[in-house]
Amino acid sequence: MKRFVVASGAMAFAVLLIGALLEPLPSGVDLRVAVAANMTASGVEHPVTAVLLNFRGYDTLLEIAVLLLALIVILASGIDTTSDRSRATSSILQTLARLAAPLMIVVAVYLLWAGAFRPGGAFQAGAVLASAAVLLHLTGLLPSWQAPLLTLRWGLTAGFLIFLAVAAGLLTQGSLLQYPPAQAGMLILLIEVGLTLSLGLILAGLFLFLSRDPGDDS
Amino acid sequence: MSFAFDLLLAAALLWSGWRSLSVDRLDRAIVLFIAFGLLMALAWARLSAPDIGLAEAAIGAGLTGALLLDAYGVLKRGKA
Amino acid sequence: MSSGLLFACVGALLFAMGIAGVILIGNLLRRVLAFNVMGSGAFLILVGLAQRNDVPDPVPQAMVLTGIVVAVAATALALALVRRLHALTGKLELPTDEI
Amino acid sequence: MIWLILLPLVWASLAFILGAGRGKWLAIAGLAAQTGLAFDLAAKVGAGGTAISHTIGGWGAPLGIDLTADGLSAAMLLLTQCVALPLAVYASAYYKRDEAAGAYFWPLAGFLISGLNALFLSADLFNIYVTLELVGLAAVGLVAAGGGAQQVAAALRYLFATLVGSGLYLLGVALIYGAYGTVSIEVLTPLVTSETPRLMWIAGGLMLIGLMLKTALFPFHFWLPPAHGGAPAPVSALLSALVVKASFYLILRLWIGPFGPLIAAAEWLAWLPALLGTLAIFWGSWRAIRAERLKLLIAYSTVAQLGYLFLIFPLLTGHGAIQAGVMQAFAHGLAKAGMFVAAGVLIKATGQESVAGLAGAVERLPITLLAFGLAGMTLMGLPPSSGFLAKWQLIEAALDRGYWWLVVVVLAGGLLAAVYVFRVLRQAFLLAPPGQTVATVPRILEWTAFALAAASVLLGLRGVELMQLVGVVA
Repeated sequence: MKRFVVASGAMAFAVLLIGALLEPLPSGVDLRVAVAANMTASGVEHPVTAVLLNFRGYDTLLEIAVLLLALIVILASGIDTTSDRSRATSSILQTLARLAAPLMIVVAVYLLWAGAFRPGGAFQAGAVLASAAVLLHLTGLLPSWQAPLLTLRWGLTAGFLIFLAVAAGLLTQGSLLQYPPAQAGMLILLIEVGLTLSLGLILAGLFLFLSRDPGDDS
Repeated sequence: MSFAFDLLLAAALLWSGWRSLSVDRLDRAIVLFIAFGLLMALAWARLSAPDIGLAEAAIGAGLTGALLLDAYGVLKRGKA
Repeated sequence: MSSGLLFACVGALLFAMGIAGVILIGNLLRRVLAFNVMGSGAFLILVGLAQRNDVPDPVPQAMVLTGIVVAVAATALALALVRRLHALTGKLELPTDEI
Repeated sequence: MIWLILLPLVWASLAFILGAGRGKWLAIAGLAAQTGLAFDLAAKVGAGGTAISHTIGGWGAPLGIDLTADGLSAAMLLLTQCVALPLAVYASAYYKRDEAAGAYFWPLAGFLISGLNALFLSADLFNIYVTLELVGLAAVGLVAAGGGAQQVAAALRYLFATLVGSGLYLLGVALIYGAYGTVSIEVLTPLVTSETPRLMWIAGGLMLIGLMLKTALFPFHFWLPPAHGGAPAPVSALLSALVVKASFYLILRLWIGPFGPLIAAAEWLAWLPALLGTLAIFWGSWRAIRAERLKLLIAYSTVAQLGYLFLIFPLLTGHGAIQAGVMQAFAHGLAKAGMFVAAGVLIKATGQESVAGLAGAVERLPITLLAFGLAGMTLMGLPPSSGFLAKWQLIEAALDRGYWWLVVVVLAGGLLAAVYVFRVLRQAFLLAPPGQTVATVPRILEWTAFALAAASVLLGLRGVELMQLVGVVA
């Protein structure tokens, strides 16, 4: 009964929504014009990066806070910490992983650098770094993380703190995150470097802290 | 021509999304979900949003998929 | 029909599917999948509807990038709690009784 | 005002770097500074008589994101800091050293408070989505932290409720951006007319339902009692006093803002939240009267008290309704925080979670019982408490429009609250069973409970200033 009600409700909603989507819409604000007009002052050449780190950089700042927060919740929810399980992996895979990991780091650096004028940027670069760590973990080369040590905690938060410091430092310009156009490119690159490292660590941490085994595993 | 491809992609997205929620075995559901994530990346490319495509492939399909598979592995062993 | 609108409609269907899944599915791991399908639907509508004339718009694209990162954070958190619940009770479902 | 957002972010991350269980002095110092900032902001808004804005990045809406503090925002910010500071003092004595549940309390609480402050200040619908997630995930983390199976199950139920809620909200934002090309509240509001496309109606419905789910309005309250009743006392207090108010604030903000023309076109809509609020008052009170566990009783009382907030919606076209809502938010926020921390002291001292286990508490913990009684006074709405003022304002606004049955609901709700409050007090005045041991608790725990409860009563005397502040609009 509940199944039927919910399923038909969802169906009806989808039909209603699609009907409304296909209606003609009024012409509202067109932000494409505003973005294009302010690109030169943004410090980067790629529009999505400009929105992400300049025009709507504040969203991104809070988003990193969400990510860091998720990691802290995972630590706080307290998975039993016991010894890491050893994974049976062949040496060929290990060799491949050893080769792939540096390559992935190179890709990450490229993505980071490319973000200024074409698709790419800190998020994608951080994700690649994280996948390198996950790959090393899956092939048994990198143990899962137990309690985070001081250096690791610094690494996890460094990107966020750099972002926060730059944002707050720019208050001297008049408001939060108000980049002076001349230095915007450099400051955004600084933020992105920090973010890439910390995002890589956080995203890897989401996996490596979680993959600690529960105690009943022997 | 490209619209035909879009239609095909739309159908594949809907199918994989539906199956990942309805299929009986959990491991298949997760694999289907990863496939769904990769199709999403393709859809983003078709919507001229390569940034999202990259992120979706790496984070949406890759990391989420790895997290799900890892969780599935542990939970299955817990049951046995 | 433009591909923007087409994918927005796909997004509407995915969202409906996902939300029905979150409500109906008892298995928590599958519920996490359903939540992700629902999120993908919303993202497709955000970009697809804004680009209904097939002209790229960087603003919703950046919003979706933010959204994807938030979604993966929520997913990881949900999985951590599911695993914790499983380690404590051996179950993958929420208890149905109200306290 | 920007520091109200940045400061908690800073102390939250520093507390995380310092390590498990540390950072309480940072947090208390930060919160003390924030409280000063909130009072300062409220004074400026009140004196200037107009809203204060901050254009982030210097771009200005719609390209950039704006922060706006009008009277409503300033009042909510004031409530947040005034509740959070005593709770931080309480939490610093509540968690024992090396207790797993408290290991990450400070970073999580910091992110929660920065999320709340950011939400109250933001004038951008998508940015509000991010802050909603920040608040929601931090709240879930606080419920789950270091807990047993029941707590984790409650946290998961809460997590899915809050994720579906923000998912619905996000879809609403997506439709609004599609329809109007902007997510800035300020730019959007004049664009919306009663002849708006159907998408806008759907967006409004989705956002309203999503936020009601997050506010735990009846019948979406299912997740609240286990989460608020099962979490550690300082967490329950933060959640009941502040987190559910954030989504209520947002409903109000959208209702009188961008969705105003839609509601004016269909006035019957305003009765929907009022009806659900009425049901919440009766259902929540009934369950509180019947609850066996003390904290569950208080959690169901929250369900009931949230109902009053939604009674104001049919009255918004008249005078004083927003003031009544904010007054109720303050009254319930301070009183419920006081009540939860008092319950935390009682449970810590007697080692019993049930209401029946309270017998004899009055001899050992008179200050805590007094705090519980004062908080109960506010919930019942006895003069001169702020709860009385809120209900008075509500009744006046209802009589103004001739809505008699709202008056009946408010009065009946007060009587029901009296039943469950006296149920607890009566039990506490009974003689202790022989052989019962009562542990000693740090004095500071008792006194913070007392301070919060006393503030909820004394605010009644300064209510006029608060109501004047809320009257300040852009």
